[in-house]
Amino acid sequence: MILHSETPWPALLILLPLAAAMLSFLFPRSAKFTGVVTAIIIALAVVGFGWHLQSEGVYRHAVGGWGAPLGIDLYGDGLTLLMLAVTALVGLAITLYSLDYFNTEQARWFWPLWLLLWAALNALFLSADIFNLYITLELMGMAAVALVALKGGRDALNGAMRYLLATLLGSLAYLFGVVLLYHGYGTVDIALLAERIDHQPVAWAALGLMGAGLLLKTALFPLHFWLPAAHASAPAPVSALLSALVVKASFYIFLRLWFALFAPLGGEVAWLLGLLGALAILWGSWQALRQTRLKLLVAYSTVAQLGYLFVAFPLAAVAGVVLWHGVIYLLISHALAKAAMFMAAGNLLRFGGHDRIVDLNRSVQQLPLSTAAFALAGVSIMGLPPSGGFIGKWLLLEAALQQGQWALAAVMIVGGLLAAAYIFKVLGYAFTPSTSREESIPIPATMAWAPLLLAFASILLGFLAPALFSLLDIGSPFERGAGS
Amino acid sequence: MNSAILYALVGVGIFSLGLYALILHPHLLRKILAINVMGSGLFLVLIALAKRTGEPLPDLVPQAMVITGIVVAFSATALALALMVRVAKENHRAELSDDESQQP
Amino acid sequence: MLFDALLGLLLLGLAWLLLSCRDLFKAIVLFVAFGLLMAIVWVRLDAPDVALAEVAIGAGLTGALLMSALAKLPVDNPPGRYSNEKTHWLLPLTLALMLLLVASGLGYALWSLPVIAPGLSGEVAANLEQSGVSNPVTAVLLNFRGYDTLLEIVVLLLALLGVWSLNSLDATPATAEKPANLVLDTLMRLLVPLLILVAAYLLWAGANSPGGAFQAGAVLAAAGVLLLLAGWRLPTALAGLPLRLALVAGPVAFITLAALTLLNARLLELPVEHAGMLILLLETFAMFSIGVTLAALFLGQRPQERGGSA
Amino acid sequence: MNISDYLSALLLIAGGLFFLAGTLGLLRFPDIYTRLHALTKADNVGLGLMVAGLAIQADSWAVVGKLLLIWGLVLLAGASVAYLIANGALKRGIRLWRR
Repeated sequence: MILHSETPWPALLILLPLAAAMLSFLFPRSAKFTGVVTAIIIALAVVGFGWHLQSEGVYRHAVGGWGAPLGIDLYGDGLTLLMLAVTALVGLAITLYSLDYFNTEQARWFWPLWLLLWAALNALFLSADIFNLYITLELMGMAAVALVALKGGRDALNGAMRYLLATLLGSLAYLFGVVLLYHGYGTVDIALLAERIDHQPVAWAALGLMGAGLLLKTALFPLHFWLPAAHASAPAPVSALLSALVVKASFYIFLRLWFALFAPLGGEVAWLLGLLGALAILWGSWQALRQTRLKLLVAYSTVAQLGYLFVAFPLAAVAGVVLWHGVIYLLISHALAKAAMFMAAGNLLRFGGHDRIVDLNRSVQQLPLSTAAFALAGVSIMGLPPSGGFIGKWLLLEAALQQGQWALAAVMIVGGLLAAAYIFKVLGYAFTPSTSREESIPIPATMAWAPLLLAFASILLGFLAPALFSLLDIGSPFERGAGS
Repeated sequence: MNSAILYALVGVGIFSLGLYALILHPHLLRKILAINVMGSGLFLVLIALAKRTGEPLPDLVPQAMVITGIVVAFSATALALALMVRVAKENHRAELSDDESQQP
Repeated sequence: MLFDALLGLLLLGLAWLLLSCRDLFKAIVLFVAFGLLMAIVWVRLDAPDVALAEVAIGAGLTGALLMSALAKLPVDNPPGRYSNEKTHWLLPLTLALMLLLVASGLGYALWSLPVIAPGLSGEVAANLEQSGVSNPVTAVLLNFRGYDTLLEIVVLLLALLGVWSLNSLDATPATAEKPANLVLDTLMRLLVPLLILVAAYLLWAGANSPGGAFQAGAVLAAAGVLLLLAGWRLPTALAGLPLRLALVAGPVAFITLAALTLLNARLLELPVEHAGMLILLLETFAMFSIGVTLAALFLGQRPQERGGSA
Repeated sequence: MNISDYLSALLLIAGGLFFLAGTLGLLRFPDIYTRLHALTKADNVGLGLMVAGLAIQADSWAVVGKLLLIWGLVLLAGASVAYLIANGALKRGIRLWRR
């Protein structure tokens, strides 16, 4: 395979988890081994792909040799690479965390489902074809639903059902947009569509439908109704990957389509997105503060943090590329921090047998690593320096202040304060000295360390800004939409 | 008005009827039926408009897409039905429970 | 044109009926009728491949799944529990008006499309020679957009994984064996070989006329469903690894081919001179796996394995 | 239009009438057994007539063979399913209709 000058890293990133999923389904006993090996090879392949991008520039691969518009193209730039890298990192942590999390029967299904979800994510990030994206969306959504339901019990099953209905509806709306674009412009390739799209009614209708579908999947307020139940009731590693990766994947598609197709259409739409984002920040943070259960708190925090991603849209017309770098930064650091938080919460829940916030008082003495992971991730979620979350939020806030958008700036600051409140609420209880000493379940080392490492990474991200920004400049998708 | 646009409009109508039922009906089986009906309407739009080639033979790429779509819709339906049966056992009725209270 | 208009109205009427009638059993029957009517529409729109897929999968197997799911719902659940009992009349009205608005907007967008649009028909025709098959739909599915199809059969397998994982939570054992029935038994003996023959024919014909792996797989699954209904169960010795191998044969064949084409540095590029052969090979594996997967989805419960760890 | 066309048309219309009668029976007959009777018997004959009408128009014997195969399969399935439904109904204790 190395014989050729072009080593097909992206194809490997898709085929490998697929093949591993088949293997882990065929041979459940060696599924853990398959999972770990796959996670490591994927990490290496992402590095290889990054190397390729650095030296060769933007990646485009005509699957089957046909090329768009007849065939399907794979496409990769700096943004793709970052998404793949975050997925690889979070994926590795989730893989390690899950080694000891599930019982035998659950593990039998967890591994193939998780590896399929991983394949879907990688395929989604690499696709340049809106119909192909539909299939990856369905693959991702159905795998995610099945993983939520893995926990069993009333809450998880209800959450999974609601999630399934929402995600199917989102896919249908998205697919309707694909149909309209195909019949309007005769192709499903994003780059070709970008050349051909104009101000026809079909383009508007497609924007509305695809936007609604993808935002439903991204759980932008008020389309977030399915998220808290699903994310809070799922098994901990599944909650982590849902909040960290799955909602980001549909946002990624939205971002791609926005820049390639819809930015010239939607000046007012950008303001609508910004408004919904602001409402999401306030509503999500407030709800998080009100929760009495840890996992629900973390889930509502996701609703709020997703709002930040949308606040950028109305600011972009003036602020330009650097603002979008901030958004991507926020997205990545939230992925790392939120995955760490859910896994830490999973540890606390497993240890104490509950996740009632007021009764967390024994945890800090018994689970110092998990509590530390939660606190560190909290620093990034609150947006305190030197974390990755700080850089992202700072860039957003700076743009809002420069443009005199005081309302948006105020919302962001209030959101940060509320985030501080709900995270200190948890930490406050966690650091309360305990009086009772009951029997509790010990936590394996991998489960304790995986969230801590991710939380560290989300802090460390604050120091890597120049390197990551230069990566994003490889075939930057933001140039097109930024100035208009 | 030709038959392509006629069927496409019928497709939009079917899609909207499905969406109406999906939102309004609480019974999960009815919701799953509604999603399938919506899918059918969507496929109808996709294939009907492919007849506008100006030649006797229609554009065939949408047909391949619809076959893919039918298989995906079937897969989703199978998963949804299995989930529905489990939810119905938990809730003692085939509807989503309204309370969001999380039991440990 | 008049016939098309009538058919369209009938479709709309059926859709409304099946979504609003109180009896769910009736709704499912109407849904199957709706699917059959759709198949007629597909033929009217020159889409015989889609018609076959619709009848076999969209109406037939989905209908069977819906029926068996309805039978598993708790009995105390009133079958016709209807929506509007609790809700105020204002909500449906508002929703209906909003949807009417959305539908009109969509309709206007469609109306404004150009009357003539070749789509990709030119590209398909120009490259058909190189695809290895002469049925353009098969060429698109297995060659031009073969990557989509690879992901699609993985979606099907994923559905089965999901269903099995859900049912593994359930403690109740599979339904008891039905007593043998002479008529059903005879019917099965006559039909199953015939169905297998038809599946093989559909697969073979798919290269140059309507048909292909999905339609053939659905017919194969119909044979399986018939066997299951007649009380036949997979021998426990085959229910473990052999069954899993059968389920993944299609996806694995596809993935293997994709990996092999990577050696040539291009994903899923089929050499022109072998393309026909490779497609037939792929389709054979895919048909087999699709048939087994669909039948397994109908059964729902994972078959009992030897050693009892079901 | 020649003789064979007229014959086809006649057979097709006759077949259609049988279907109509069968459907009428399905809607109007009093119990499941009589409805089954109306449905299967009339539809099988109706389909037979239609197959005959179409076979006259067929280009080759292969097409005639396919048409006959369709009829045979429908006969087989119709007869078996009618029996199964009636049997099931009887086992569940659904009484026969008496005037």
